[in-house]
Amino acid sequence: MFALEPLLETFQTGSGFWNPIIWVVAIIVAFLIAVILRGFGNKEYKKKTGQTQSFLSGNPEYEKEQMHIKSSNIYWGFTESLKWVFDSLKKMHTGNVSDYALWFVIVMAILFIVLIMGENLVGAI
Amino acid sequence: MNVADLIDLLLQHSPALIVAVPLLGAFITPLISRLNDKVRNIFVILTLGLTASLVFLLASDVFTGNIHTYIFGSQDLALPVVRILFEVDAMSAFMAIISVILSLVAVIYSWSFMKENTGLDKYYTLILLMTAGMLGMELTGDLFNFFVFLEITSISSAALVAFWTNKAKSVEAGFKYIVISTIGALFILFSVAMFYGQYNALNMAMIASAIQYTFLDKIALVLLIAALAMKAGVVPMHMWLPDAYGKAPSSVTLILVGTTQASLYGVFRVCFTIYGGAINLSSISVGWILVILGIITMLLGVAMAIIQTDFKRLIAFGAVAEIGYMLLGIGTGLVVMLNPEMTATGLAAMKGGIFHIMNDALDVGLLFLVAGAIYYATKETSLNKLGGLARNMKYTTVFFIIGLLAVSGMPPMNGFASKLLIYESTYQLNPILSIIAILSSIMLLAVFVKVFHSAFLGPALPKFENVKEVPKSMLIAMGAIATIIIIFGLFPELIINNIVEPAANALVNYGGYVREVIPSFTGGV
Amino acid sequence: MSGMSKIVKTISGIAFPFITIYGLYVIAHGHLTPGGGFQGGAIVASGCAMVLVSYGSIWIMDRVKEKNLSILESLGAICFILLAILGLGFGTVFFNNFLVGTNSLFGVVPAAGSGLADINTGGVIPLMNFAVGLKVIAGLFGIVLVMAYASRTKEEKK
Amino acid sequence: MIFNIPFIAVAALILIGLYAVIFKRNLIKMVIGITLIESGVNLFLITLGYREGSIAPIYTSSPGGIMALPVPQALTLTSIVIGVAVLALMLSLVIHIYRHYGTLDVRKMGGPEE
Amino acid sequence: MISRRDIAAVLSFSIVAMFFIFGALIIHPFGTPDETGMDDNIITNAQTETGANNAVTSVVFDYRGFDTLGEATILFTAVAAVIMVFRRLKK
Repeated sequence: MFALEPLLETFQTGSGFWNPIIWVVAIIVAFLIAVILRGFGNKEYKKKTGQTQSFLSGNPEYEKEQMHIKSSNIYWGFTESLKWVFDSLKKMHTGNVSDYALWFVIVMAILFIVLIMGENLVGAI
Repeated sequence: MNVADLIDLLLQHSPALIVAVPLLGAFITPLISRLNDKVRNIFVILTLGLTASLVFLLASDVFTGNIHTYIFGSQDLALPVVRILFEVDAMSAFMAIISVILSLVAVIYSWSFMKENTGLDKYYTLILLMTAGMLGMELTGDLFNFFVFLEITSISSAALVAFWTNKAKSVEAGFKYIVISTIGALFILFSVAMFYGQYNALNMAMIASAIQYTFLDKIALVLLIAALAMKAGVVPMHMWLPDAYGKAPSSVTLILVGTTQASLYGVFRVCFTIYGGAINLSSISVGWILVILGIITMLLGVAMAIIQTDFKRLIAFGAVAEIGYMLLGIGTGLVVMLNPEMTATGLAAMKGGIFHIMNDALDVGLLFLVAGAIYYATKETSLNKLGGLARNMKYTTVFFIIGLLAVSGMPPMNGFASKLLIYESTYQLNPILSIIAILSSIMLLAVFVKVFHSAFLGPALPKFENVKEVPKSMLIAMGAIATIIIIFGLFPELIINNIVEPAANALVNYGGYVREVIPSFTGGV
Repeated sequence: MSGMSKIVKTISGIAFPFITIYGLYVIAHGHLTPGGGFQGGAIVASGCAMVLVSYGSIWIMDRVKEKNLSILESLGAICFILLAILGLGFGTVFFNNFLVGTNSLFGVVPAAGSGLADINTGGVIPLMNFAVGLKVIAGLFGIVLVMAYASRTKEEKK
Repeated sequence: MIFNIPFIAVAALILIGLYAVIFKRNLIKMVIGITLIESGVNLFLITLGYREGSIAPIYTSSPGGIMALPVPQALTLTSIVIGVAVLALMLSLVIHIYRHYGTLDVRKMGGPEE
Repeated sequence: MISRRDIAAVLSFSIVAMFFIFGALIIHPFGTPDETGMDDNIITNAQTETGANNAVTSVVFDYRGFDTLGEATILFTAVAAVIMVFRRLKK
């Protein structure tokens, strides 16, 4: 079961293949290239000079809480443009147990109709 | 008696012992915990370790293709089956492996995570009972016994969700969970009684051999699918899931993932095995129902995850989205089951769905453990208040990156292999399905990148200056799952050939399942 | 809740032994007559609940700790599962009724068809009845006691 | 069919329980609804086990004759005990919810997460 | 006033009710079960196999003894859960 060949075997997915080993090798190569490129610019970088401070076009630096982007601000445009979707979704999630049970009954009713009436209709046709 | 005979004896009795050992451990735990806390923890870990070794012993034999049956109370199997029967095929063994791994990791994790709390003896007792319930649900071949173990799992997990009783939200979540799961379990019992009234049998194989897909059978099918899907957190019956996952202690949430998937296993077992006799009547419609439920589950889970600000609640919606992939894969397999020229596609879809069950358990579990570690270190769960933790918690950050890549199906993690199988097979069924699946996977990546940025990156916040790395046991637990994830990701072919494919074949081949109990049965492919 | 009047206490004290005896009878004859471990245990537990209601949860909690009750219950459960595992040991499989046929304790096989009751039959069933009875008595009484003690009013707390 | 009155009673019990769970706002009433569903299921099990003019399946000085089916009675016993356990847990959680929120109204409870 | 929730609830509820009542009507007539093979087997063999005169007890503790173990476990679980829920939160 734990022979070496299956480890190196290529993973055939019916219409394609996928071999993570090759992928990992490519990642490592890319990482090495990045390190080399970084090494070129590294000698101009001097510690404890103005280079290390953050430069907000001359303005004084804010304190840390304001510098940090809150999670609710990320993808703000996305959520804002699709506001109607998310609002309806939020309205769907009332933290109310009887609503949860009601959803169960609704799904049961839909399944009844689809599975029983639908199949009987199909059989009739 | 030499070792080989002992191994054979253990193998023969392992289906019963796998459930009996955690139960006995749970009964002994209150007595042990009188002595000492450390002794109790070691005892619980040893019990689960013994269970895990038994599961692996059984699985190593089952994955070679033969089905184990265990009759309680007598040696020979007399027809009609009056006794309770355990029937373990590759699918059951696959699910049992997932459950036992999750429980073991959760117990190791909670050594440090729950140290400050009181009532820990009851906590460990309930965790052992939860494990026994999950394993019983997955190994049993008797429908009423399935209901009993479902109730054991529901009660113990509801109590554990409400473990922090000083928080109103967690008590409320526990109440919601127990109400929902009790309603579901009662409807399951109702449908079991319908089977009993028609065929006078409670054994799955007996029912599968006798089923005629009458009107009452259709009602029972609807009740079973709806109730088990609600227990599995399928949209739109998923709403208890974020509450329960978000409010429970993280170690409990890890096992809750396992219980959810045990219910999902129930759905598949019902659709494939019990209604296997009526498969040519029900296959297409039931398969499409599963596929559409899966699509809705994916989209809504991801869409809700985007706007969450609570760490664990966000991951819980991610878990909801992950459940959709399993339903999509296995539903596709059910749709194309009777279509002879799409057999390869169906098998690929089933493989993807089943492999994704294990991947989802590992990935989402790792993320929940990381969330628990952050809560342990900072006592903070709102993402808006977190930030810059990568400076203080290096290992946790690495584990979160691994889980983030894996859960969003990025290569070379394990989530990619299963999702690739699902994409390709569903593309051959209907391109729109696979497009939606890829889209929601991309959105899942976006969601967790947002979490990563807002929790770990950013400037060092002054209130988190003296945050330290979490204790060793939590790191060990997270590291174990991360290692499994990387191994599965690097060698997917090994896992799929040795574990996933037997499970898929066992799920499809219901005739073999029935013939194990009723040798004269002539049916099934 | 606090205790009730003197009359109720006396009457419940008188009635409690009879209820207990009846419950134990139901447990012991579970394999012959209607009833069994659960039913008899429920009867005894209801008797205990009557005493709890009449004397008040605080009075009971001073004498019976719920920790001891849970220990008792675990003992009952351990006995039950050990009987099942003994079936694996003596007999052949889990839950095997290994005492039937051996004319030892409870090992007699009764004559088929309608007949008179013989307490010495049933194999492990009477033993399991006792184990489950112990478990149910401790369990139900523990549940009732804990819930009653938790829902006591403010002025009783001190 | 008028002979199926017990089965119709089963359906009615389950539906009344579902109604209580969905439309009632008091937590205690929801718990009562769940126990109603459960008793309906138990009644269904017991009803399935009845045979025309049968006696209890106990041989101890039995008058003889056909016996009722024993298995549904055993299943009902199990499901009754399960119901007791679930009821105990639900009621203790209700007690805690009342301590936290000071009300038993579902809509006045925590409400949706944001 | 009638909210959308009430309309959906009443609709789905009535559909479910319709199916349940119809199922209750077409199930086998009360008192005459279709199949009784398993139970007849138990009734005939209970005394000789389990040695108990009470067939129900022989089912509970012998034929389906594992269910009884699960049932006892559920009671144990409930006791543990109730005691844990009402535990003292301070060390």
